[in-house]
Order: sequence, then C-alpha cells, then structure tokens
Amino acid sequence: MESNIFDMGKIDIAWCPGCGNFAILKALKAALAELEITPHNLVMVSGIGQAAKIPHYLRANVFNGLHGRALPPATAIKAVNPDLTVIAESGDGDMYGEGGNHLINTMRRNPDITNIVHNNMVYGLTKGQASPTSRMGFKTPVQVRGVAIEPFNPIALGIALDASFVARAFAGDFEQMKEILIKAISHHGYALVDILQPCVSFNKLNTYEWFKTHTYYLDNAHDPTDRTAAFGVALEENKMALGVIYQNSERACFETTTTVYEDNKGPFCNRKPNLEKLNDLITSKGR
Amino acid sequence: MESNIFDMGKIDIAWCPGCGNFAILKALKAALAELEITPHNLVMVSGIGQAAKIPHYLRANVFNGLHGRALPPATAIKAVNPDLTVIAESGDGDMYGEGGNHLINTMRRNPDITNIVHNNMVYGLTKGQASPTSRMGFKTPVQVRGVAIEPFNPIALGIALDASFVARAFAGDFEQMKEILIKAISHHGYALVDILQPCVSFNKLNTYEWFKTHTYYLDNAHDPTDRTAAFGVALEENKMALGVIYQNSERACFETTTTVYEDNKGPFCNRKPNLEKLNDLITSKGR
Amino acid sequence: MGNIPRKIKDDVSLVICGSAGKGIQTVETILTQLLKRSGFHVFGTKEYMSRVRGGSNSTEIRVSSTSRPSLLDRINILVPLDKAALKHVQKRISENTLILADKEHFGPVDEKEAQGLIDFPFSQAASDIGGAIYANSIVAGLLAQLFGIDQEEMSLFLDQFFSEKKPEVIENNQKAAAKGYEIAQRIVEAEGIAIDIERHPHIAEDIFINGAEAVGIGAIAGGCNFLSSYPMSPSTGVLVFLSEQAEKFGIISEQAEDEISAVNMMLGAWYAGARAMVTTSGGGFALMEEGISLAGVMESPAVIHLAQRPGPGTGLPTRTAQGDLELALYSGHGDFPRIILAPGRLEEAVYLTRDAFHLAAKFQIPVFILTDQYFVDSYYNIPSLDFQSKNRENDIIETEDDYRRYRITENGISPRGVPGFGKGLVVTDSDEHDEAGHITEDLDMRVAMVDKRKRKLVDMKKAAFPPELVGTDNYDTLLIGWGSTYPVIREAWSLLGREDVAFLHFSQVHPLHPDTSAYLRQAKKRIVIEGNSDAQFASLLRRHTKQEIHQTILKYNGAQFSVEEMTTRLKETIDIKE
Amino acid sequence: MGNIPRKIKDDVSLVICGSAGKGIQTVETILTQLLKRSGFHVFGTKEYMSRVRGGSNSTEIRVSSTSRPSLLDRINILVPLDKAALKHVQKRISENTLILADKEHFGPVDEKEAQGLIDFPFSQAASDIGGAIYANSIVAGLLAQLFGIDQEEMSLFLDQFFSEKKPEVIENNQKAAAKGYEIAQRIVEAEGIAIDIERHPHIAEDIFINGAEAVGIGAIAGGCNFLSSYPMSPSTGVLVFLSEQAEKFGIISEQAEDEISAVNMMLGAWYAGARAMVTTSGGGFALMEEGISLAGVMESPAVIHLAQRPGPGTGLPTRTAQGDLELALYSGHGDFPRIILAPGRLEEAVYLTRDAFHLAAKFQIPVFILTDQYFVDSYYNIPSLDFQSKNRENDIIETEDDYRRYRITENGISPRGVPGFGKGLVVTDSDEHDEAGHITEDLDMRVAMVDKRKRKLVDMKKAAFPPELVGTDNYDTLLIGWGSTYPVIREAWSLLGREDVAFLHFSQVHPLHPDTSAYLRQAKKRIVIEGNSDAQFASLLRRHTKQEIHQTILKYNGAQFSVEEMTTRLKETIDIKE
Ligand SMILES: Cc1ncc(C[n+]2csc(CCOP(=O)(O)OP(=O)(O)O)c2C)c(N)n1
Ligand SMILES: Cc1ncc(C[n+]2csc(CCOP(=O)(O)OP(=O)(O)O)c2C)c(N)n1
Ligand code: SF4
Ligand code: SF4
Ligand SMILES: [Mg+2]
Ligand SMILES: [Mg+2]
Repeated sequence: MESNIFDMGKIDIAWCPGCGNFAILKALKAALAELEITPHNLVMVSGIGQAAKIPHYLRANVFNGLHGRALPPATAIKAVNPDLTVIAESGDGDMYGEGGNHLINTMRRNPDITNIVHNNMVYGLTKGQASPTSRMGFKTPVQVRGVAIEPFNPIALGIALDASFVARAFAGDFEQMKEILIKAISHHGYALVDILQPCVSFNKLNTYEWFKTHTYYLDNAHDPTDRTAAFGVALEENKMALGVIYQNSERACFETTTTVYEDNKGPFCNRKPNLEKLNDLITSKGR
Repeated sequence: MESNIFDMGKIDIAWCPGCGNFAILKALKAALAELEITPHNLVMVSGIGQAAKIPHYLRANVFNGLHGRALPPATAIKAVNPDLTVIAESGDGDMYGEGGNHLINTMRRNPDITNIVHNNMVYGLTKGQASPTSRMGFKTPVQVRGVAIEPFNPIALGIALDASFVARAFAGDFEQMKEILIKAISHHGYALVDILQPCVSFNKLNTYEWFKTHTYYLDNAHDPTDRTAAFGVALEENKMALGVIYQNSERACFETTTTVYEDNKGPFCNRKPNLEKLNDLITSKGR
Repeated sequence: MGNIPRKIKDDVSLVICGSAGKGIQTVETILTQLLKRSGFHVFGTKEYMSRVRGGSNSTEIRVSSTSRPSLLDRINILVPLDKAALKHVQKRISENTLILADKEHFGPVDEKEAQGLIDFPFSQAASDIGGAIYANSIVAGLLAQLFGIDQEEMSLFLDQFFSEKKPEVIENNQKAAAKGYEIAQRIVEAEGIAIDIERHPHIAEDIFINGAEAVGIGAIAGGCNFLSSYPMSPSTGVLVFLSEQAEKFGIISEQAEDEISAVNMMLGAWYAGARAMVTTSGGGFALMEEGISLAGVMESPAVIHLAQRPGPGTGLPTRTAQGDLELALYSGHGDFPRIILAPGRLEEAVYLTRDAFHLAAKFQIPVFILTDQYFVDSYYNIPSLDFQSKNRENDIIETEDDYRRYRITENGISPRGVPGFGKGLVVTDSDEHDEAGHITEDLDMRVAMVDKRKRKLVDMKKAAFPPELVGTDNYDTLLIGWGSTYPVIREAWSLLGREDVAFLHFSQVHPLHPDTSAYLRQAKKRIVIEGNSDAQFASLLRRHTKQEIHQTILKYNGAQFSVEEMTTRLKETIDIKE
Repeated sequence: MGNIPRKIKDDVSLVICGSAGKGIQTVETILTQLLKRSGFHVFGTKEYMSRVRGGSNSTEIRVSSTSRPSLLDRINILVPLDKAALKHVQKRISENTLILADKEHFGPVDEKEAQGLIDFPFSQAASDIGGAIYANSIVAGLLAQLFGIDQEEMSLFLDQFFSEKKPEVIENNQKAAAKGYEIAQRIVEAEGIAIDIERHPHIAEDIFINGAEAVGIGAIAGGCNFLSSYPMSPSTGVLVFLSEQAEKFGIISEQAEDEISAVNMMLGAWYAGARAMVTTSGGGFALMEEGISLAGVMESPAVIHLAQRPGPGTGLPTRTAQGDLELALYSGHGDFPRIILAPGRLEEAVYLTRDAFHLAAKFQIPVFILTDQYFVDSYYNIPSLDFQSKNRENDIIETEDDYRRYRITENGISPRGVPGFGKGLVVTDSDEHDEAGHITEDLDMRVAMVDKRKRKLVDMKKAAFPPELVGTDNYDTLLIGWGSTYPVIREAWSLLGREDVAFLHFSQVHPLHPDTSAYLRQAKKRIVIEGNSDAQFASLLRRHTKQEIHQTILKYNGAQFSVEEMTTRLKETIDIKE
C-alpha cells in the first residue's frame, strides 16, 4: 500500500518549519501503509497541543478530544469496536502531564492500542513552558530559574507498571522510527512509543544534535522480555536507549476481558437491547 | 513524649472493629511521640475514604480535603511553612486511584512530606469495589467476574520515578510499622509508606493471615540505595518485601528550590507585599 | 401504656433502627418481600451514615392499603436493635409508637425512654438457636406475625431466600423465624395489637425495585451497552446494578481510575457506536464538567446519571439533596444545549432513563438524569412496565464517501456516522471545527457552528416532557416540585384537601415544556418546593417564565421532606399574605 | 489613488499583520514605546491563531490625542508583512486605508488588491544590511517617521532596547531603523502623507501595561505570595508575569501537573497562611470546580483568575469571549457564596485583583477575576497607581487553646487561624463539620453551617462594588455591559451623542450591588451587551432585579466588538420598538 493514501491533500499544517513533528507524521503514514491499514479502519485519537494536531494531517477517522484525555476514549473505542486500529497520539505535556493518571491506568488495563508520544520536552502550543520531561535546569518564561524537579521517565514508568510494550524512537531517524512504529502497532496490547522530537521554536536545549549525541540504539543483545534488564536501560540518562526496550506479550488485552463479544460478534452500532431478557429480569424483581 | 498527647479523648471512631486502621493510628501516634513532634507542629492532610478519616482521630492540625487530592495541599502547606511536619495519609483508592497524577508528580517534586497509604486493596468506604491494588480475580459487586487488570505496584512506581523514600509496612506488626514510620517521617524529602492493611469488612481475600504469608522483611543485605536491586525487590509478588525498599537522599526538597526564604525567614501569614518594589516595577513598566 | 393505640389501620410506618452492618438489611428484605407477596403496598426507604460499621442507621417500611411511597415522620412500630437506635429516632417517637425492644439486651433504660417499650427478648432466643446472627430472622418472624402473614408462606419464602446457604443454616433460620412468630403471637395477645390493612393479591405480581434499579432497567431498555464510572455514593447503586447485568445484556462496565476518565471513555464509546452512560454524584460530576463541554462541542450524545447528595465538598456523602440542578444546567464551559430529567416516581425513572438514551442519540447532546440519595435508595411495588413501544431507532447512518460529521442542517442535527461503518471518515474535534470536523479558526464558521448547535433547542423544546398537574385546573395556588419530592408533595397535597390548590410536578427541568408559563400564569400564588438552600428551580422558573415565585419551601439538612413536615409547611405557607 | 486621505488627524489605527513568529512583536514593541515616549496615547491589541509559526496574526495600534483604548475596524495604515496578511484583514481595508507593502517581496498581486498599495521595499533593504531579521527595525523606523518621532529619540531608544545584543547587531538595527526612517521620508513626501496628533508630554511618564500585567500587579499588591497553575491560553500571561516577579516579591510560583493539583495546592497554601491564586481558562477551570466547592465547604479564601476564551471544549483557544460567567457563578456542587469581579479597564484590573485577595481573606470565600483574551492581551498607557491606601489587614488571628475554626458567628465569618501560629489546632474539613472542624452527620449542625456560610452574603452585598454610570441620570435607554467591553461601549456611546441613553458598566457581576435594581428601574428600555450567545448577564440581571431586559447585543465569533460595530448595533437596537 502507498503511504499517500493517508495524505490529506493541500492543507495548511500549523507546525513550524523544521519541527520534528513532520518526520513523525511521515513515518507513521509509512508504517501504516506497510501494515496495510486503511484510513477507514484507523482511528486517530489525540488530545490538545502541537503534536495532538496530527490527526488533522492524516486521512483517518478522528477523535481529537481534550488536553490530556486521549487514552480513555481510545480505550473505549477499541473496546466497542475491536476491528479498528486505534492510535492515541499527543505531546509529552498531554500524555505525561495532564494525562498522567490515564497513562498509569491504561498501562494496567492493556487495551490493544498504540500510544505515540511526541516528546519534545516542552509545552509547544502554549509557548514554551516546561513539560514533565524537561531536563533539570531548562529555563522557560515560567521556570525562570530553570526546571528544579526531576524529569519524568516514561520508559521506567512503563516497565514498573508492566506496560506490555515500551519503546523509544527519535524523530531524526525516519527508518528506525518507522520500524519501531510498525512493531508497536503490530503488538497485541498497549504499546507506548516515546518519540524524542526536537521543537525548534521553544526548546533550544534538546535539539536534533543534542538528541543525536544523547541516544544510542539497543542491539540484539538486549532482551526486551527481561524486565529488570529493561529497567536498567530505562534509567540510563546520558545516553538514552532507542528501540523496543520492554515487551510482555503474555498479558490479556482489555477488550478480551469483557463478555460482550461472547454471543454477539456484531458491531455495537446495530445492537438493540434484549427486551425479552429485560422482561425476565423485571419479573424476577417481583421476586 | 507520650503518645497519648495525640489522643482525641472520647470520640466515636467510624472504623469497623478489627480493622487494620486502628493499629496504623496507634503506630503513627507512637512514631510521632518518639520523634517529639507536637500536635501543633503537625498537619495531617487526607482525602476521603475510611483511611482518610484518620486525621479526625489524632490531635493535630488537619486539612481533610477531597478524595484523591491530599498531596497537592500537603506540598503547598510544607512549602508555605517548612517548620511544620506534614503527613499526607489516605487509602489506596484515594492515593493510587483518583490521585494517581498527583502521586507521580509529588514523587518528582520531592517535598519533605510523609505519604502514608492504607493499602487494603479495596475501596472500603464505598463498600467494597476493587482498588488499583486489588489482586487479579478479586470479586466485588462491580468486578463481578473478578478483577481482570494488572494491580498497581506503588513500590515499583516509586523506584521508577526516583521517589526519595519508598517503604512498605504491614498493619499487623505494630513495632516494625512504627520503626518504618519513624524512618519515613525523619527522611528529608518525599517518603511513601505503603501499609498493607486488612479490611475485615470488604476484603476477605487479603486478610491478616494472607498478608502474613505473603510478606517477608528485608534484612541488612538489602541496600535501599541500590535502585535496580530495589526494583527487583519491588517486583516480587508472591512474597512482598517489608521495610525500607528504596532511598535516595541526594535529591533536593521542593521547599528548598523556592526563593521565598532567602531574604525573609518569617512565616507567610504575616507577610505583606513590598509596595516599594512594586512601585519600582510599575515605574519600569513606563519603560 | 394504655394510650398506645394497639389497633392500626390501613397505613403502618414500621422503623427498624440499628448500627451499620448489623443485619437491618436482612430483616428488611425478608419482611418487605413477604409483605408484598401477601398483597400489601410496601414502601421502604433508608437513611444511613457514611461508615461501614457502628453508628445508627434506620429503615422505614410503610405498609398500606393504597400506594403511598413517601416518607413519614410518624413511627407506628419501632424495632430498635440497640440502645443508641432509640436515641437516633427519638424525635419521631410519640406516645403512639409501639416499641419492640429486647429489654435485657438494652440494659437499664431511663424511665422516659422505657415508656411504651414492649419487651421482645430476641437476643436470648437467637443464642439459644445458635448465635446472634439468627436475631434477624427472629425479628422478621415477629413482624410477619404482626402483619398477619401466613406462617406457611413465610416458611416457603425463607427456604427460597436462604437457598444458597447450608442446610443447617436454613433450618436455624426457619427455627428463628418461627420463634419470632411465636413470641409475636404472645405479644399480640398480651398487648391487644391489631393491624388491619386491606390486601390486593395482584400486588404479589408487581415489580419491586428501588430507584437505582429503576435507572439501571431504564438504561438497559434505552440500549445502554457501555458504562464507565467511578464509585461514589449515592450513585454507586446504578454501577453495581449494571455491572451485575453486564454479562446478560452485553454491557461493557468499567470502573475508571477517576471521573475524568469515566466521562471521556463514555464519549469514546458513543463515538465508536455504543450507547454509553456514567453514573456519579456532585464532586465526581464536577470533575466531569470539562468532558460535558467536550460532548457539547463534539455534539456527542451523553447520558449522565447524577445522584445528588448535600455539598459543598464532600458534604454529607450518604444523605440526600436536590442541590445540583444549577450545577448540571451550567456545567461545562461555553454555550451548548442539554436536557435535564428528574424522575419523581420509579416508573418515571425507568422510562425517562430509557428516553434519555433516545434523546441523547437524537439530538446529539448530553442528557442528565437527576436523582438523589433518597430516590435511589427507596423502593416500592409498581405494576408491570412496557418497553415494546419505544425501542432504539436507527440513529446511526452508514456513511457515504463525502460524509461530513457536522453538516449544517436546518434543525441543527447532522446525521451521525461511526468509524468503520460506511465509506466515510468520521472526524470529531474538541476545537471549533468545520463541517468535516477539522479544526478551524474561521470566525464565520464559528458562528455557524454555535448557531447550528443552538438551533436544536427548537425541537428539543417540542420534545420536552410536560409537567404533570395534580388537582383541578381551577387553582389559585400552585405548588411546584421536581424530582424525588413528587410522592411526598402529592400525599401532603391530598391531605390538605383544598380545591383551590393544585400541584405541578416537573420531571423535565430543562428545557422547560412550553406550557410551563401558562400553568404558572393561572396561579395567583406560586410556591416552589425543593431540597436545596438556594431555591434553584424557583430561579430557573423565574428566568424562564418571567413570572414571580411567591414562596419557597426549602429543605437542606440532608433528609427528605416527610409527609407530616410537608403538610405543616404547606399549611403555613399557602395562606401567607405577601 | 487620489482618494486615499493622506492627512490623518487625532486618531490613527495602524495594523501590522503577518504570520506567527515573524517579528510583529518586535516592531510593535519598539513603535509603541516610542509613541508613548513621544506623548501620544497608545493602545495596542492583537488577534492571533492557535499556532506558533505561519498563519496570519494582526496587531492593531491605535494612536490618539485622547485615551481611546478600544478596538477599531477601520484601518488607517496597514503594514502587511506577507501576501496572506492582506487577505486576512481584507474586510477591514477600505479606500481610506494606506497600505505600505513590499511589492517585490509580495510578487504579483491582483489588480483590486494592488489598489492603494504603496511600495515599501523593506526586504531588499534588510538583506542589504545583513539579513531578513532587520526588516523589523526598518518597519519600526518607517512608522516612527510617519508619526513624526524624533530620529534622535528613536536612536536612543534602540540602543536601550537592544542593549543586551552584540554591538554588531545593535549597529545593524540602528542602520535598519534609520533606513526605514529615510524610506518613509521619501514616501511621506511623494504621497503627501501627514499625521497630526496632539502630544501630551506627561504620557511619557505613564504606566504601560497589558491586562495580564495589570492582574499580576494587582495580585502582588493584594499580597499574593503563592501561585499554582497549569498553562492555558489566554490565562498564561499572568502565570508568566508572576513567575518573572516571583523572586523579587517572595512568591512561590509552581506549574502544577494539572488544574486539579493547582486548585488544591492553592487551598493548601491559604490554609498554611499564604495568599494564593490560580490563573486558568474555561476547560482548565472546569477541572477546578470540585476544588472550588472544597473552598466553599472549607470556607477557604481562594482567588481565581479566569481568562475567558470561546468554548465549548477546546473551542477557539486564542480568541476572546465572555462565556464563562455562568460557569463561574454556578461552579462547584452545593450552595456557597462567592464574588465575581470583571474589570473593564486596566486600573480596574489592578485594583480589583488586589481587592480580590482582601475580599477572599475577609469573607473566606472564592473570589473570581473574570477577564478574557482581548483584555489580557490589550495594553495602553495609564496614569500612576496608588497602593498605600489599601494594604493587607491582619486577617489571620493567633489562635487560643480552645480555637474552633468554624465558630458560628452572627455575620457568618469565623476568625481564621493557621497551623503553627498560636495555641490552637486548625482543623478544616471537606465533609460537613462541627465548629471545631471535625466531620459530623448531625443534621441540625448541617443546617447551622449552611446558614452560617450563607449569612456572609449580607455583608458581601454591602461590600459590593457599585456599577459605574456613564452619561446623565436622566436616561430612557440604558446600555448595560460588564468586563472587557467597557471602553468599546463607552466610546460607541459617546459617538451616539444621545442624552437619553446612558451606559451602566458592571465590574462586579456577583453579588450585584444593591443599587442595581434602581438603575434598571429608571430605564424604559434596557439593552445588555456581552460576548456570548446565551446572554448570560442579561439572565442574571433578570433574575436578580426581576426586571425585563428588552434587547441584547451579543457577539460570539471569537473577536471583541469594534467601536464601529458597536455603534452600528447600538443604533439598530436602541430604536427597535418592541
Ligand atoms: C485542561 C487544559 N489545560 C491546559 C490546556 C492548554 N494546553 C494546550 S496544549 C498544552 C500543552 C502542550 O504541550 P504538549 O502536550 O507537550 O504538546 P506540544 O505542543 O509540545 O506538542 C496546554 C497546556 C488545555 N487545552 N486544556
Ligand atoms: C471525586 C470523588 N469520587 C468518588 C468519591 C467516593 N469515594 C469516597 S471514598 C472512596 C474510595 C475509598 O477507597 P480508599 O481510598 O481505598 O479508602 P478506604 O475506604 O479503603 O480506606 C470513594 C470512591 C469521592 N468522595 N469523591
Ligand atoms: S512549537 Fe515546537 S513542537 Fe510545536 S510545531 Fe513548532 S517546533 Fe514543532
Ligand atoms: S470497611 Fe474495611 S477498611 Fe474500612 S474500617 Fe471497615 S474494615 Fe477497615
Ligand atoms: Mg511537548
Ligand atoms: Mg482502600
């Protein structure tokens, strides 16, 4: 399949020239095409932020919800129609800041969705405040003396909570990013892909160059099913590992723990209440 | 100091007879007394739930706030008056469920407060639904076929996010619980104490007996400053470790990262705005 | 003691009171089932503390020859299970109250309290049978006897009720009930007690549910197949009910990590084709408001069961109130239409909850069902229900290639598609958007979208449920109520016996039915009755009808109005000269 | 081209338009500073897209001989920085608009658009000097010349403005400005342009701030020493301003993980003795509502800066609206008192924000400051401010042994202690509580506490800020506005020149000042003007005064009313016969 099936035609993209988001968009389209996923079977769910505008730039079904709240609707959409490929995609502020509680609990629930986070270590859309992943010392108009609190480590968190797939990619490397996305989307269960994404407008610290010198690719020696080893990798800070860091394919998906597809395989949108059973129930309430 | 300085006199305690909460209350009073903390210098902050009623049963200053929201006010109280000992204490539903995002971020912020969680693996006050720490298969009126999602591991989370003190205690062991609480309160920085607490009314699975057979104490061989080792300990599920599992005393406390005590050591409640500086600022706005 | 009227006719208020977790529930279930099977009208309501054990809770069971599903202050028969219980209901005890208590178990009672106390030594009897646990069946047996229930009937029912227990336990409970029955016989004879209530055998066939179950049944009838919620009293009953029924009715029922997740899951579920709802209470709902606003801009259907309790803050978690009307009405930032329903009777709760799903789907808006603790926890017998007539319509279209989710239409409603069904793409956005659903900053499009959303109000008003007038058309004074107060006001109104007074009950409080103004206009005096301190519905009526509300009768201590209180306050208020 | 009026007097509207991140800001800052220093009244306002680069944003700078801080539609001078810019402001371009554009840079422009275009080749000039970046100074220099600013003055200011840059950069900017100045001279001469605006040298001493800074300065004056917030347009300006000033003024400024944390931190801070606030917008505020209700039950002071933008949902993040009045008024479950302030002028924003802290501390309630995007982003020169008169009073007591946080008092206010200060313990609770602050289920205590909280309203009403009447007392028609519309309505009103029409501005919208009814009663016709589609303030007035509102003038496309639009709509509306 050609990735241009996802093209929107002539639209005005609101991202800054040179932004890492463009590469992510392109890699995602390529990954989807390679996986033969059609726009009609795809639902892009996002929050609010620069990254969160991505669903408007890719032909698909779209649920562009509230800041920080992409994961709950994504979980519900997948549960209501497991035939859909569901991707929840937003920025680091959205997913790790406002949406922190959903992140934790989506990891626990393990719906079969892909969670892509554009991690630019800054709040882009609101013009440059610190994000949860901003590095110590990073100065902004709000953090005037520099960020003074520990950055949030999404990889370590995912491993701690046994998220079933945890990967990190870099927006500066199209091919590898695409490969990682393919693995993530193919993974059966919740998959987190934290993508290091340079923000050329507001983050002058974590540039393309910086990310390049502060990352390395995991090689085959790394066993992503080894949780403690993965944790060790997650704690590396000076050189952050890229690739699939942790994977646990043993966990059941959220959708499969519900009973709603046991007797009825049909989609929800046509279902009507079983009035007969309801009458039985009511009669039984006469006890 | 005698621990009865914290006694409230004849009050009606709303807990069920036999509940693990009583022992926690007693251990806390004893720990505080041993540390010579006075009721007037102590602020008990809590949310809503059975555990969260604890501030009403212990003489102290009290901020009994909203369900899930104990940590933000606790952080603020400590920042505004660092002379106070601040304890944020609630149930597992409160701290790990509704309050999940604050938990993550309080760990990152590292205020010098103690965070005690009564972990009974169930929602007590609302009559027995699953909590984030409920074990798989645990049946409740809402989880009628048993809990189907991965339990939340607060210890692993704490270590993943570099919480500066992470411990687990058991309400069935007064002495050790008291010792752990003493260490936690004495720790300079955020200290999480997850206390396994039997709920005799709604949790028939995780009983005193169950906890006894599913826990063990860490011995001196365990080095709480070794993060990956601690993580390994955190993942143990059949036998959960008790004691101080992880400690990082290198991190700065949130209060010390503010500038408000640099020139002025006085308490906030008497501070007045510096109108002179304000006039200077305004004049400078004439530019 | 000679004062106590040992003969009670037609309408008995029985109260069982004791500490939490001490078995009131069991006595209540056995007794009310038996009463109903025997053909009595039965109403039950409870008030309880926000704790699991200890304290004092009470249940009122009203047994009557005609349906009277409303709270009484008066207690005809009181069964206090411990000494604190007596104190707890003290204000409601009069010389007409028959108190059946275990004197020995109570220990010394002071003179005044002891008056009217009839000894009923159930503790000793229970331990004779095999333990304190059997006290419940003894009490149930006693009460069965008082109400003249056939012993055979009772025994049959107990077998059924305890059928999942061990044979020994069943036997002991049978023994215990028989013992209570026997003790009661002695008491009845010694004290000359006689209860005389007409029976209607058809009641045995009635449905017997509480408010939470009514909402749950209505939801199922409305096609609900997705529920995401976070536990919170008094809304949890609906969560529990639908979770129990989930497997049978193909419902995904998920306990969310918080209310924010719950409401956003609900919207995701509707988007994908489900019929979804949340159940919550004040503080939990406050957390959902951003999500409600999201429903507003996305034009997503949404159904919210909001069970009210007294605020602000955590307030009184297990008590009742009607304080969240304005909260629901103005919830969420920005302007967008919504519907608020407030059932007054159980049947209404069933049908309105069903209709909430239909309305939400039709108008693509949030629809609220406003109940309260009193309502969800009260139960009574009602005749059969009918669902055939109003089943789910095809509210979802199969999309075409050029599908635009927000096509601008005359009535403001754009045909709703779902992803994966049809040739179109379904794009929904929380930003202001164009017809295709994509983000826009075109200020004219913005106005077009606001206007489109607002235009729905025209048809929404036409579809509004009219208020129900009780009494003749010829009123001077109009009593106005909404939601759970319906039975209480109705009964108090009928006790007044005044032809110049009518009662108008609203089960839809927003948007108001167009006839509302006319109803109000006819009255010389308008009195609004509600369970909050701000007279919220009175404000709403003023605003909507531009007519004066002359008096309000408000209550906000956490309890429902009783019939007696309502009667007194009506009498006080109706004849006030302005 | 002969039509273009090359002589402009007294009141010039200059618009600079271009894509985001392309330096409009720099031109604007240099120019407005220079204008103000030269003794002109200067007003600036901007509209911008929710993006960081690209699109089209515009800034209007109004330069006048008397203070006229309100938006105009009319453009006297337009500087479009790119071709899209022309399109963006197309509707506002008339034959009276002087357009200064770089024709070469634009490339081919269609006939119609080209009309009135005066060539201003700044791109080439900039690259001659050293790069596109110097275009800003060229444009600034050009405009300085047009307004007759002294070249020496300009040069001095540029040195100061660029003082932190490298010498080379300073020099190039000086060159660029001089170049612009020079080009302009040629244009002025060739085209015969003459701008004539009276100068007032004292304006050079004026304060020059925008709405966000005004709120921030007011907060500092009110003793604010704790701020917890989560970024959200258009409220972030206050967060940024107070963060910048934090070190100097001893403020703890914390970016919270979400709005829920922010509001709960604020309450913790007040509890411990700080004066705390949050700054937020619609959706963020919706998340804070449970916390607002917590403040209600805890009787905690709270200050909320709520900068409005169009909803529902994410809506139009960088646009303006007055749509959150009802949201603020009814926010939080349960009944509790609150105050809502809505400044219309910058001074008002300063003083009201200061007073918000005093009022919050005095009445122990939440106090809202309602602004909007237009207000926080607009700036103009104002004379000096005075804070000495109203400084923080001792609102915190040193507690005694028997201290009870919720002592029931006649006026409803209980002296407030803080932990660690005095002999008492300070117990505050989100549940309904007794006087000591401990959880209670005593229903009479509940009523006592609701009534106590409500009693504060008596003194709150007495302390309310009265509305400001513009015009004579002898009006037939009353225009009514609130918040940011003040200058626009006032100017349009004065253009009407009708003695029978007066304008009443509310800077406190709840509770309303007792005189409100009298003001309304005097009018035969009442017209409410506001920036939302639901006429929220009109509703509130109806409800409060029980008087009819005859007409409303509403706007909800995301832009502020302009003076011209307001004038037209007033004319249309005033003489409508009902
Ligand atoms: C409830 C709420 N709070 C705040 C905002 C404002 N807001 C919009 S995007 C954003 C942060 C964006 O940062 P991030 O998620 O990292 O995305 P980026 O722009 O960097 O891609 C914020 C704070 C909002 N829309 N809603
Ligand atoms: C916003 C909100 N949601 C829900 C509730 C209802 N609620 C009160 S306590 C509680 C859970 C209690 O569980 P936990 O925190 O584990 O405490 P426990 O009672 O088990 O000690 C819930 C859901 C609430 N008070 N507020
Ligand atoms: S602000 Fe940063 S993240 Fe956003 S589009 Fe621009 S460069 Fe990219
Ligand atoms: S419900 Fe459980 S946790 Fe709560 S008091 Fe009772 S036993 Fe303890
Ligand atoms: Mg970001
Ligand atoms: Mg618990």
